[in-house]
Amino acid sequence: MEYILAHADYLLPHPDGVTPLLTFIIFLPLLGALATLVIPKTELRLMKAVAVFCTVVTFLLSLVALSNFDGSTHKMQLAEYHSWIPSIGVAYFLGVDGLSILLVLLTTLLSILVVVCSFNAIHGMQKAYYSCLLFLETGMLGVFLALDFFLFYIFWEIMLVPMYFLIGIWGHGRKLYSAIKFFLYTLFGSVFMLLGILALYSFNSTGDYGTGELTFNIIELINNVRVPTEPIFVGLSSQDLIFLALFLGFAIKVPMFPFHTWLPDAHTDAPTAGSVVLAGVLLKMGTYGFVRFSLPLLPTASHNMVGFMATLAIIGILYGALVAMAQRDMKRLIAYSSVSHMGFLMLGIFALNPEGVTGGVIQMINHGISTGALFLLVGIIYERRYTREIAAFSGLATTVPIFAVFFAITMFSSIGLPGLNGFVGEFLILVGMFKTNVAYATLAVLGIILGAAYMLWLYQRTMFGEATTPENQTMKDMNFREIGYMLPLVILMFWIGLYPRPYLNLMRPTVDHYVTQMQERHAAERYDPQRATRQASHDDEADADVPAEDR
Amino acid sequence: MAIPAPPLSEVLALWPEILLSVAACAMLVIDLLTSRDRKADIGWVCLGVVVLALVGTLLHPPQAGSIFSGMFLADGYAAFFKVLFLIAAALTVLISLRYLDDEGIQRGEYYALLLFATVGMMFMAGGGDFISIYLGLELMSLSTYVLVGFIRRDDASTEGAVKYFLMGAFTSGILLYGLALLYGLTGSTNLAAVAQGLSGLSLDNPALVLATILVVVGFGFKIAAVPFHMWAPDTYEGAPTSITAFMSSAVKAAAMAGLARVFIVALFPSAEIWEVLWWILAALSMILGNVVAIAQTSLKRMLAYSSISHAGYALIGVVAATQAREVGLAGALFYMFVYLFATMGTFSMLILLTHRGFRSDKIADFAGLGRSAPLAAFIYIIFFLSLAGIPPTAGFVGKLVVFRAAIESGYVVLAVIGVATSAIAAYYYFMVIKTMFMEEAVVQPQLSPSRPLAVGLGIMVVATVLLGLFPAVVLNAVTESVKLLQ
Amino acid sequence: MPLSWYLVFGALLFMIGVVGVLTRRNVIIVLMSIELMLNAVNVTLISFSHYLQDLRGQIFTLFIIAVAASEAAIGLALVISMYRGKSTFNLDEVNVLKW
Amino acid sequence: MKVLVWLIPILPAVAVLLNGLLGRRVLRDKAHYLGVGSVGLALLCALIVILRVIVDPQHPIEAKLYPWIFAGSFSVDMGLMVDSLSAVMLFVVCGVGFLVHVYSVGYMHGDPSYPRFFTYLNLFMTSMLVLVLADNYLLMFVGWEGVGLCSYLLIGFWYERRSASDAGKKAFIVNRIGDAGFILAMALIFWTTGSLAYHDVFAAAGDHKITTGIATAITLLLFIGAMGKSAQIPLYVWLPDAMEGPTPVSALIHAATMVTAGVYMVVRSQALYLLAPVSMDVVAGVGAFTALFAASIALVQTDIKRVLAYSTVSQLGYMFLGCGVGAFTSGLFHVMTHAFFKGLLFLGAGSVIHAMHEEQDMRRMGGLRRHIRGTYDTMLLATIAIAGIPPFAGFWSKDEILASAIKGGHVLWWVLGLCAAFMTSFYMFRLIFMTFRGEERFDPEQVHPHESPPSMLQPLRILAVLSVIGGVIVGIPPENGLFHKFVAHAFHHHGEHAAHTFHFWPDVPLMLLSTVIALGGLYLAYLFYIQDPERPKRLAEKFAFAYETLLNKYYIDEFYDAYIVRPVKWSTGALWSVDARVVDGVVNGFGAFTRLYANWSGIVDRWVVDGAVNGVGAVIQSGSRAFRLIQTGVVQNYLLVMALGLFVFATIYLIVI
Amino acid sequence: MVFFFLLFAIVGLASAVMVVTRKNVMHAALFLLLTFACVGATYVMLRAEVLAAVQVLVYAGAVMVLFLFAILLVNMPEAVRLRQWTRQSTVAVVLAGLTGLWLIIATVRAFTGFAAPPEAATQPLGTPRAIGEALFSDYVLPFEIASLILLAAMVGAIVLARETAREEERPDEALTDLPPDTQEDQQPV
Repeated sequence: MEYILAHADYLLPHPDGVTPLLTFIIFLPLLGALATLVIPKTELRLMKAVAVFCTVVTFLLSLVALSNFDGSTHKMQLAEYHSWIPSIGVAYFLGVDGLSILLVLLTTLLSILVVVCSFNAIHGMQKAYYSCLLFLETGMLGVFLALDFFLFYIFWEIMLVPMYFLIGIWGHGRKLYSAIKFFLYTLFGSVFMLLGILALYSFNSTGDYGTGELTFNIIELINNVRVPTEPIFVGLSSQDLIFLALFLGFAIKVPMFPFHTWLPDAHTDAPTAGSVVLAGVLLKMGTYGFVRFSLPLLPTASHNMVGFMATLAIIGILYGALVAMAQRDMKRLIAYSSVSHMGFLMLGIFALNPEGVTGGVIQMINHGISTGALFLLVGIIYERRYTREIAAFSGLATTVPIFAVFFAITMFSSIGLPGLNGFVGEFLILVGMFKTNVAYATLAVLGIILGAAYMLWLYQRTMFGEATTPENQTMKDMNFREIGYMLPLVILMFWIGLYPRPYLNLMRPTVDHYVTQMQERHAAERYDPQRATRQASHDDEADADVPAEDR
Repeated sequence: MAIPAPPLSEVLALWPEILLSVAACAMLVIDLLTSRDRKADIGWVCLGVVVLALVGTLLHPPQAGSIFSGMFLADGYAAFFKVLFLIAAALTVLISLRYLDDEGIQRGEYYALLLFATVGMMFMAGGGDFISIYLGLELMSLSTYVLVGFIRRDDASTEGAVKYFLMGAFTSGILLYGLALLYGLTGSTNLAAVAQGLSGLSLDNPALVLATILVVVGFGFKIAAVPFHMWAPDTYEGAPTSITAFMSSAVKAAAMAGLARVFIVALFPSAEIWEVLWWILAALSMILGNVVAIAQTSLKRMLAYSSISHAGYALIGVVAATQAREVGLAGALFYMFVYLFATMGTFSMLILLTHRGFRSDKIADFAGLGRSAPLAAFIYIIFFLSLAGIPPTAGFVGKLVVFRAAIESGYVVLAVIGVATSAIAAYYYFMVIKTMFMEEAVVQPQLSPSRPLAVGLGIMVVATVLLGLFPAVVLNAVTESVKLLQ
Repeated sequence: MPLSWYLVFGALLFMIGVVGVLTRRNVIIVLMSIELMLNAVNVTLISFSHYLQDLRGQIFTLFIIAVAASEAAIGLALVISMYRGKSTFNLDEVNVLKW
Repeated sequence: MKVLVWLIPILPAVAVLLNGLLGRRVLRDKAHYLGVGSVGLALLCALIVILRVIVDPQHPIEAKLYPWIFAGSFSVDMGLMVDSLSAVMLFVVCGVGFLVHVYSVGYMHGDPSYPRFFTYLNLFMTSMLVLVLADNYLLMFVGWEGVGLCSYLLIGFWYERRSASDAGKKAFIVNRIGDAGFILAMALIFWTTGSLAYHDVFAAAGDHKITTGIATAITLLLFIGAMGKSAQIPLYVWLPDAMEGPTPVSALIHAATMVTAGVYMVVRSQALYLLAPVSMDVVAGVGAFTALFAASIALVQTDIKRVLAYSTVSQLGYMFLGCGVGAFTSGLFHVMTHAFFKGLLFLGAGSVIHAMHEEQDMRRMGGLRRHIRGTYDTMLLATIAIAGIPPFAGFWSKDEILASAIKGGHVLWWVLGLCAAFMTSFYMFRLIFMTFRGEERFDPEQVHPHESPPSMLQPLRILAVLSVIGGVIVGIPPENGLFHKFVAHAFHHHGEHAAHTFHFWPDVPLMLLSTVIALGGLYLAYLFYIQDPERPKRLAEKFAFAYETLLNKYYIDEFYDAYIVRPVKWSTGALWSVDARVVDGVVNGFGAFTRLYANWSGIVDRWVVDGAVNGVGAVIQSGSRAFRLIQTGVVQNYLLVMALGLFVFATIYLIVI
Repeated sequence: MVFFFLLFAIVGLASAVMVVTRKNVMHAALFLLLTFACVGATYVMLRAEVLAAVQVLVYAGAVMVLFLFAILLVNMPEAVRLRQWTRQSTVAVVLAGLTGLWLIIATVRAFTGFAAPPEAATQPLGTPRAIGEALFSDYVLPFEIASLILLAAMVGAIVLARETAREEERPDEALTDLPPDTQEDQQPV
């Protein structure tokens, strides 16, 4: 506790100082997972009850966290600090700020919906299934709440195993291939991210670039590490190299253009719950990583890389949209659409101004809601017809009107119709990007048009026209349970669309703080050759220890 | 004039070694008295002695500095490795009690030789002089040659032993030649004296270069680093699984201890020469070890290749030690400690599946294990996670510490190779997990769980997870022990 | 008598031992060649000890001889158990464990 | 008063919710009470608000609710504003909207998804009202896309018909292209003036904070948005297809309100346009050219609704011409008058189709004057109005535009305008004569046309009255009549650009000229369709080529399809194969085991795709198999490798030293 | 001095070559004996008398006897006609030769200046007293380890080579019909 009091400048003291609320939030699902493992195989109902109970309680806890979250400061709140491995500077350090509070809420909400939606979708080894889901939730929450690189990396990797099993065992189609492909892509990325983290860690431990003492504490690193920016390797400075290492880890997760090939396979072959969680939350970790780590820690590199990242993002937007049009399978189409949306999101983040980044962050929530809802809906159809081929459906609007309405609303939210949540994020991103580079913004706007095209085409081919085949005519409409877990998402869509104020208020101080800090740091440490040579000559006359303020 | 007997304090400092040697002899005697079917009791006695020694060393590790006129250095470093060897020996005994009955080789000599090997290792780790290190090495090797060939009626075991013996003898010849040259150059065999002698020599003295290479080859064989690794897969596959577990963990750790002692203390002045050699060996081991493991059908051979790659990861620590001494060595030591539990665990799981008449080591034999024995499969996952270096387990912390050392000392390329190959490693570990969980059982794997094996497995699983979550204690111990190394 | 002559003698002996190990199929001959190699090391050590006026070399050789003897013992025991199993002495027929 | 302003859009929204949720089961055929009722109430509130604005035009009513979106320096509030400009639009939207609602009660009677129709219609009303009443560009954009959505839903109302859903999709996508331009404009506006609220933007424009270059860019982008919404030349293709929707929809959306949104936006951003003369010319040019182009197509169309659709496009061209030459207010005036008579024409056409049992082709009509007298009378009045024959409404607004065109020195556009006017009166009277005059070209026993019920006729009569007297009351004297003075208030505080000081008399020759042209068109139509019905056929044969191109709408649709839609579809297919083969191949690992997992989905395809797909994986697999075979099992080979290792190391070092 | 050294060196090397090349194992064993003797002689010249004695006793005596026992015990065919050289022999010879060359060059270049001090030939170095004293004062630990090694070797040799009269500790016959998994492993993959 003394650590928190000692570092009041970036940590808000815990309201009642005692209850480790964040630890409860993270580890309650883990308890649930272990509990389900203990329940005998035959007690299906009890198992489902435990799973739902855990997720609901976790959601309530996150609401409690929201209630005593003070939206006015950028400081970390509800912080918990216990030193863990002092010799290498690792601490069990949790905290939440404007950026992560919303993502935590999104995760807990989606987890409830995911558990409820897979009641009669999953038939084999249900015990292992629910424990995997709950285990996954712990991993996700941990990533968003960890403020220590070591802890962050542990939660980042913990998620891989349950997701591998979710796709591998309960998936369909080429599930084995997709499972191992997902696992290896993410692992390969995260392993290089580890290198980046270690590089930062070692830069911080050498006196002249950072505090000199060993620590994995993210906030400490953000405030103190000054990675040198002189080019050392084929024109790239060490800061750029570290940026590329972290980029590899996050870009594969986002996924950005060249690394996206795992997404369609994983989404298509995962069970409904898997795809919802995958699209709803797992993709956000990549972008969360960029905003939380790459921008503040490596400001100059982020500035140098804007061109590179924006081009990749735009390719992602246009490529994702175009390929989505050519899809025959619904889930694969939605998967490619989220490649396009995530490209949009990255564009927002790399606009490197408050508007763009806020747009990016709010878009994370929106994409989680709309794509999560889309996958849930496809799951509903899949439960009835066991096929996702678009050609197999037509004229559903007459047979299942309620479903058609839900599908329409979700679709319009995902293509960013004003009045719904998608628009808020998309517009802010475009405004933000417009300031940084007009050409990129104009290209991105094309993405909106293509987005409308493939989505409407999908809607038309499945919903409109005559209900020709008997199955299409006799399909049952959504039952109460399904409406139950779709309604919260639709309500959120309208809420964020019409009255996004509470959400924007939550993230405003944090985003502004990060962006302004980044811009100041970039201005201070930007490497310009003349200054460097002057600096060098300056060094020769004076002795070596010139005050290294502008190094 | 009477030759002064070594002071009592020095002798007492060696109490673990003495205890184990006496116990080994005692066991040979007991072996005479026990009847055929009660041979297992000898195992329990051996276990008791080892545990006693372990507890004793943990409570007050012998810190007597350099004793027996420099022949033995009873410092933190030796104490740390003593603990490691005793843990490995205890676990090996635990897992082999029931296994020996299954294989029909339940004989007292097995435990005696095991103790002899452990004593040999302790001398290797603690040796302060080429002679004592070499003798420790030979004691360990000889006992291990016999243990490998213990299942006399099974040709594979004999063949493995013969191969191991021939390679071992040949390499000890090479190592000796190197040590001889070093003696010629520096005029002494004591590590500190050699280091002092070498600092006077110029680095391009051909004999020094050749001596270093010979010593590198000697130790390279012992830790099965590529290209001196070719014996490992055959010997690991042929040897009885409990001995394979012992070899892949304890013997390799001992070799690493001797290697670190020789190179970091004695040959430190000529670091430029052997730094590149070990760099190449580490890189090759990581790459080849992991790549060839993919194509293996037998699990034992696959684990052999994986242990070769883990030797590579530990070597990164040694290479890093040339620049950042404490961090590098601590990384290597910690990695060996952490890796011990994971590799022993995987081999003891193999023992779990061998029972009378069915010796499973084909990966296909594990199909459907996920459904038939979920707990065993779950334990397997934990061990594989640790071997692959995925967070919640100890393997991750090991890899983290080693990679940190590499980056801190500037060997970024080595770290990148390490990182990439550990991704490949994750692939073939997960192919096994895939067979276990996602394929139908072709032959129904029956388990032969025995209480000691269960206890052993329990310890290893708990250790892997605990070390993953709370490695602080061991990390501090390691950094302390490395600091004292002059 | 310059030291290097003895060293050359030792080196040649070593090389003959290595050739013996690598080329001969009969395991007994291989064992003998290994003894040769160890002898070569002893010669080198003793010549160093002579020129350095220092006993360490000789003591080391003493221990090496002891080890060589025990090694020979174990080696022959292995050979016998190999012979009993495979009834052959040729090392290239002993390759059940491969790939 | 603020509550009242907010009430206007919320009332239809409430109706949308209720109809949507309860419509299918509870209300079924009583949905219209809710639908029409809510719009009626909204009309009442609107009238009160309009009166308040008329009384004191200087101070627009501001009704800010809450800060909507804000990030960094960007912040936009959810606020409504009613000044004289939006009052006019409010009147048009609510007025015509209410009448269309009443009309559609009769028209849609008996349709199975009756409540759904009213839900969509009310949703449209809400969005349109939000668009008109918004006090900043972003909220207007919300309404803008909202109406785009409703037009998609309403055009594709009878979604069983593939052509309807295609038309709906086409409308939405084309709108979306326009909206893309709008978004970029908004971004540019924000970064130059720091806010999106009209008040701040126009204040900044007023004191010349915006350079002409940026102003041109903004205005052009805004105009792209307007083109998409108001169906100007490149982006008009969706409007003719939108006729697939029910007729009241066409009347409300594709005649009176939605399509005029573009004009409203241009008029609203008058201050910006005045800063950019280049874009003024562009607007005028596009407007004039569209007017002529669309009118020429309308000449030969046979489907009654298509003719009206093209006529709407042409009239919109007029409005933009008006704005382009600086006569924003007269453009707006034309919007109002056009709303009345075009709304009436569409509704009339609706009752004609209703009478002819869904028959839309004019060639199979004729002589309906005797059967549906009421519809005929009202449509005749509207036709006279649209043709621009004084003293009807159409004349005043159209003449003002033409007058200010010639006065502003844009002779070319004036000439185009006149030709378009001539064609307009020709095709309108052609429509009237073909449907109502001449002999009956339908066989009586199947089709016996009957007059529509009063609920449909009443709105027609009201609209007829408005289109007759609408122009005169507020239009005289031209350029500074009641209407002009009222609307001018909306722009006074930006330093009104005194474009044209008008005086009545010198314009008389212009007025006479346009009247003559209108009558000429009437007479020509009379010659062709009353006097000698064969004449059009002979003319058609003589100018066969011209006739064909006009009939096929200059093959624009085919052109778009060939050069835009099809290549996009082709590229998606190509990209998908690239994605599956190249990108996956280079990046992906572990190919070998995929061959083992070829599953039900086409083994060859899967094998081919994945065989190539995992290049890197295959390399590693084969590498690992090769190295595995080195392990021969013979111990001496191992010893040799070891010796080789030793030798290699030795040589490296000894050579190096 | 030089003459004696050259004599023993050449004879030693020649017999070593013979050991490696003879087809008949007995001849090889005898030549090995001769090599040991020559090496012992060189020890004497290097003032390592005790070592010479130990060499002759241990190597020539014990180790050779072991080899002879082994050869006789398993009645190795005398002059066996089948191929005595491994396939890789040519490569091995070349490789070993080159490495040997490197060794010689390195040692010669490194230790050229080491002429023996003139009076050194006289002082006794390897006297039994000196060795005994060193062995039990400084090197007492290695001595103990060596004793352990010998013990372990003895135990190991017995365990491996003992003729198990009783076959009982071969478990029930189930083992013999081991599933032929080892054969299956042999087909080339």
